[in-house]
Amino acid sequence: MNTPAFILIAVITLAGALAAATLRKLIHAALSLVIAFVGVAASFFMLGAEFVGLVQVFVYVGAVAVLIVFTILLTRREVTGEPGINWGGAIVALAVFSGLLWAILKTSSLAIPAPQIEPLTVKQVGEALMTNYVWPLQCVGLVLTAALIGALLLVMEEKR
Amino acid sequence: MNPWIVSNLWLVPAVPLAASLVILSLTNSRRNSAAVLATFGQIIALAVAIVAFLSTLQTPGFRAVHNFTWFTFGDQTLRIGWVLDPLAAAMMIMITLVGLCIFVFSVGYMAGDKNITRFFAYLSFFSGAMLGVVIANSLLLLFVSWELVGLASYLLIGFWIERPSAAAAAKKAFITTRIGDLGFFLGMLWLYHNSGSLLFYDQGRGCLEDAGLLAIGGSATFIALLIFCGAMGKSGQFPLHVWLPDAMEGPTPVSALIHAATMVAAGVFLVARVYPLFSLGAVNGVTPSLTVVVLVGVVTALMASLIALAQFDIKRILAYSTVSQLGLMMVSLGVGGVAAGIMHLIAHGFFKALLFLGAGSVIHGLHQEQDVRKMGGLRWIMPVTFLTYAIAMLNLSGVPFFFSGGWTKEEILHNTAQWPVSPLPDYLMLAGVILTALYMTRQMIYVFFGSKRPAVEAHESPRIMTMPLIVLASCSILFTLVLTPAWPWLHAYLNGESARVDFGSLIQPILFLSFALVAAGIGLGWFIYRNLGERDPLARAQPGLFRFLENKMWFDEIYEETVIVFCRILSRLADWLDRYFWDGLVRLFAGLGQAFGVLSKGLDDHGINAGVDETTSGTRGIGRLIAAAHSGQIQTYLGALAVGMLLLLVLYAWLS
Amino acid sequence: MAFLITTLIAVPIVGALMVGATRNYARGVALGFNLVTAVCTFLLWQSFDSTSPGLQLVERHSWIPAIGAEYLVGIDGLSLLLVILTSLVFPFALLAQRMDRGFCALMLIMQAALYGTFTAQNFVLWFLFYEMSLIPAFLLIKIWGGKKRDRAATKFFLYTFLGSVAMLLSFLGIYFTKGTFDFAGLADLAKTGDLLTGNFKWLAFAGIFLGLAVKVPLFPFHTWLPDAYETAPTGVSMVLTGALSKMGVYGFVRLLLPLFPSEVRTLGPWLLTLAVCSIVIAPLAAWAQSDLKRMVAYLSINHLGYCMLGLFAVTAATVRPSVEMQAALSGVFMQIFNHGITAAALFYFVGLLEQRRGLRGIDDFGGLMQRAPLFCGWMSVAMFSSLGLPGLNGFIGEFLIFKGSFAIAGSFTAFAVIGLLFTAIVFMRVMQTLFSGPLVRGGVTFTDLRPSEKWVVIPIALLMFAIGIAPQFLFNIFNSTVVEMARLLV
Amino acid sequence: MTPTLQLFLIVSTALFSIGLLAALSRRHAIFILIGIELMLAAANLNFIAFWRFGPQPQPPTGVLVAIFSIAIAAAEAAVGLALVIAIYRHYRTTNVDQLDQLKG
Repeated sequence: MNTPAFILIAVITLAGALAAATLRKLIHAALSLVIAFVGVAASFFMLGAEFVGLVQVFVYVGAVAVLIVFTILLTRREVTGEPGINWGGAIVALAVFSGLLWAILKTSSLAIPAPQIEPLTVKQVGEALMTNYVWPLQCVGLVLTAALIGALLLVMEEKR
Repeated sequence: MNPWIVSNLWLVPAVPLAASLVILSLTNSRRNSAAVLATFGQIIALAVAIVAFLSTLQTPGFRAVHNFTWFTFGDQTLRIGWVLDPLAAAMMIMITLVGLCIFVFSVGYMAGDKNITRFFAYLSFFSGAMLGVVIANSLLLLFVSWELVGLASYLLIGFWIERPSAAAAAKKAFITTRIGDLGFFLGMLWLYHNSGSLLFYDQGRGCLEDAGLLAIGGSATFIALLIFCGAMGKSGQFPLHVWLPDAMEGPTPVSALIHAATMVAAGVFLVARVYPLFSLGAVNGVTPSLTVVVLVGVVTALMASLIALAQFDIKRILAYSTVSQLGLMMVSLGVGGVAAGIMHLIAHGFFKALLFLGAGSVIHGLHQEQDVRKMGGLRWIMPVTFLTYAIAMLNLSGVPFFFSGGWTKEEILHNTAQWPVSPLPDYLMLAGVILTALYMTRQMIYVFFGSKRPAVEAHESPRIMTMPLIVLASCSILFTLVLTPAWPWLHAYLNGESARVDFGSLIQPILFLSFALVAAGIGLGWFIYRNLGERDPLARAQPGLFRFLENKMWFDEIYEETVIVFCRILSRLADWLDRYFWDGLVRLFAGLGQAFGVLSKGLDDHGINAGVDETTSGTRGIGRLIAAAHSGQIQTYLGALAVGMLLLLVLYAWLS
Repeated sequence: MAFLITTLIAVPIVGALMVGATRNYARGVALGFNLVTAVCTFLLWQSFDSTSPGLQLVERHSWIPAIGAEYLVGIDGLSLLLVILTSLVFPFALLAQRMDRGFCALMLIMQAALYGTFTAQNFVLWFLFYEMSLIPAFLLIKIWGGKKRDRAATKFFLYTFLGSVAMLLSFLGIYFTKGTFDFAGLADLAKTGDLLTGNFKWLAFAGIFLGLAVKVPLFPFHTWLPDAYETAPTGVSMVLTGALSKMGVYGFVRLLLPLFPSEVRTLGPWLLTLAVCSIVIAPLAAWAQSDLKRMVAYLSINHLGYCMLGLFAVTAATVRPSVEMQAALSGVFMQIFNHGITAAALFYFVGLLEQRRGLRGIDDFGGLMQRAPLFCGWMSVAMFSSLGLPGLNGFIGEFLIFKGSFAIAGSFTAFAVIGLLFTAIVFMRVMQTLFSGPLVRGGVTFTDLRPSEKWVVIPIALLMFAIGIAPQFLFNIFNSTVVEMARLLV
Repeated sequence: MTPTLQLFLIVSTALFSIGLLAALSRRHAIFILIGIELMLAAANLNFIAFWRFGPQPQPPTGVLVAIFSIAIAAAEAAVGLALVIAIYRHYRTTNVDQLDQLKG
């Protein structure tokens, strides 16, 4: 973990996120979102959670972003010009940000450097998933299945 | 031990008060019964007052009190009571006697008025309240009566209610005196706090007795000055004198009774009554509070006599003369001559009432004409009025020998000359003597001498009006008997000593000095005003100065432009703040809640609508906010969630 | 006499049902029930032992044990005083105008709520009644009000309701920490200093303070009041100012001062400043009004400001001699009662003016003295009473408040005295414009007091004189309560 | 000098707020979804960071929660986007302002 890399990743992530949130065109926003997600994945790598980083890249960049792009394409006849951003939302977001920031900065116990750790292997993750977390894993599987079926049902053409 | 009269002294104010209530319940048509009832009440009050007076003669320095509990709050009691001592007795006699004369005079003067029952009710009410002031043995009771006197004055100044000027003058009088009364009220609270009692005399525990004064200690100066504020308001002392000349809008008997003889002197009486507070800790007879009294008195006396020189309304001249005489009395009290001040008060009560009644007679005879420039040559047409008026004028000017005013004024000057702080008040008062003689001569010449001016049918007043004049004139001359240094009975009586006959002390240097000054004043007046032209001689000689004085030194205008405008601005500001600022602030708080409402465009529109419609925005904004919160719009819910989270965060941070 | 208080609360509710069922004579029926409450009040007064300081005629029944809510009613001197005031104001308010049965029924419900508020000794019960008075008031303004009634009613409701919510939350917080709703129990806890701790204590204080300050109202939470009083029908204005505003002051005496003495002391100068602002700014604002009803409304704020001054002075200072505390408390209680009848009378007179001309701007009248001397005379009595003229009732309360608070908080009191002057100026202006001068155009038809109106006016005015001259009969009601409170607050 | 926990938290807070901004101020349904995804990512970042900076050694709970969260987010995205398409078919719009009725 070195600082320049962190700064670079942070800047990329936040810039991507900001672009995703504020750009006018949906398609541009979707692409920026990909950049932000890649940044987040990089952070995960940096923090030593390589597996999660990979999952992030696969799931988000590979699947969710593609889904979004598809949806945009499917609904692109929508031509309503998006009128800027709403300042009320911006104020609330800023307020939340400053509130949380204040809480973080006030808590002095957070200013700690990272301890040395054993690298987390995929094997360890897999063992944990199959032992302690086996029930959650099953549930998530169920949820994913249900979501899949549900999404299919939703997007099926309505019968006339 | 106490004579019967002490515990029943309440009869003196109660009888006129009761008469007033009875008269109030009469219909307008019972005119004669009203007058008779009022006069009868006054006669009974006079009789009781005389009985009381006689019982004070038993011993020198007689003082008897009757105290009782007014009410109990918590486990404390509030006691009030009345006192019979030379001061109270002398004042009672003066008030009832002058009052009686004026009541009788009013029967003639007010004969044509359709509201005469109301008039007598008010007048009786005033008399009762005023008597309450003088017999009070508790500052609280005194304050109560004091305010009632103010109320009576308000009602009587505004008696001719359909005249806007009368209503305005009444309002001015009430508010101006109330400004002073605020000081009085605070002084009373302070006194109560420090001494624990508002009774003047209470077997050693009263606030004017040794134990009470000891408890008051260093704050006595402030208390005395605050109480003096009340006296300033009532007695028309600078800078609260502006209401008194305007009070001449009332019927003339009212001016005579209230705004010359009795009520305006209540301030002087008040200072005399609580004199131990003023003189507490005196070194050589001087305290800071007494010095203030002297200063205020000197300024008032000189200012008022100067203004009197340039007035043309017969009653206003007298009003300013009253102000100046009250200033003189204040000076007397301030330099330590309490007895002299009270003596002058009583003498002034007689002759000033006489002057006003005389003026009333003139006004009556000239069909409500009050401008001295339209009078003249009345000495043959109204001989009784003229003679009594002349007697009163000599009294006021301070001619000694036969006129009580001369002796009392001479005694005041004597006291002032001995004031150790500065000789200046003495010199200024001597100048005041000349000025007094001057403006009275001017008035006499305008009204009674010279040739008869344009066509006003004049006639002498009826017997019922001239009789009181004669009685008062005799009083003011006979009163001399107890005033002279040869037998200073009244002085001794008030001071609680016994008087000795000593003709040798009749001859005093200051007597000649003041006589010379009076003569100079009258002579000067005769010289200046003997040939009245189109314009006043002073106006011809010094037009600028005359305009300054004629406009009453622009006090009204200055107050109007400063104090009153300031208050009005404050009031507008308060109203504006209320309508827009505080309400706006509330709306702002509502708006903070609305911050998340701005999230959606629909709410934006509501907000703008509310903003446009100024009158409805404050509340309907909130209402719409609540309605909009249930719009079914997901973002609103989300925003609410975020704000709520934030609030929780703040709460957590604050509580931890 | 065991169920006297419950009877008192129940009678107006039964009355409201009966009024709702009648087709005609609604006002007559309502007045009849007021006669019954008057008798109940009188009996209450008779069976009240004025020498004992504690709660009397207590009725206690289990109600909702799960949350510690009991049906607990009882009276001490203060409660009795306010019950008497309520019984006095309501019949006069009903007599002030002719209204249909809905109006009368709502008035009766409000009356019951007030009786309940003034006698309940358990927070849940008290709060129930407290809120119960709010809804009829809202409806009465909203349905029978004048111009801008919607806005005024909504404002009134939102203000007082938000205040109530804040107060309720605070009390729930207290309950969850301490597990009791009993006034006396809470006061005992506060006395030993372990009611609440830390910032939470301040939060609870702020909530209760807000709720009560809005109700009184205390500057700057008063902006709902002129609107509400202005637009409400005469009778409702009379009740709002005569009885409802007393709920706030009562709450201060009963809840805030006993429960949070140290907080009030810490904030003392600020609270006193608010009170002084009420006293000084309200009559200034009244001066600028041209609508008579609005003007009287502002003066109401001023008069309640005196109460607040006395109460805050009693708790605020560090050195508080018992004499002065008793004076201030007695003064506050007197002022509560006096303001109740005086302000109600003033609203009544303004209502008469409005009935006669359909207008109530100050410039719409003039020279009334020539046409209606009786009207002007009795109205002057009410005005002089309001400006604190000695000999009338207003003076007694104000004198005692000023006496007590001057000794404790001298500079604030000295400043507050200016309020007396401004009040006088306002009333002088009213009298000058209304009564004197030439008769205004269209004033010829102005009639003097009718006999039925005299029956309202003269008893009230005589009561003012009676209290002003011989106030002992009122002091007797609450003297021992005052002694006890002063002892507890030291 | 290496980055501390605080810095990571700040980044994740910023990310969260940006997500919130998108979710609150954009009117298009897909933007709202994007915002929600961003917020979820911020939450994941927090989990990982706390795991990494927490006392060691410890079971990889933070990592696992993040994995579950990603899985559920994927499901949520799928359903959400399907909804968007369905709604679009029905109303011919994806503007949430105009979607305020519970019944079709």
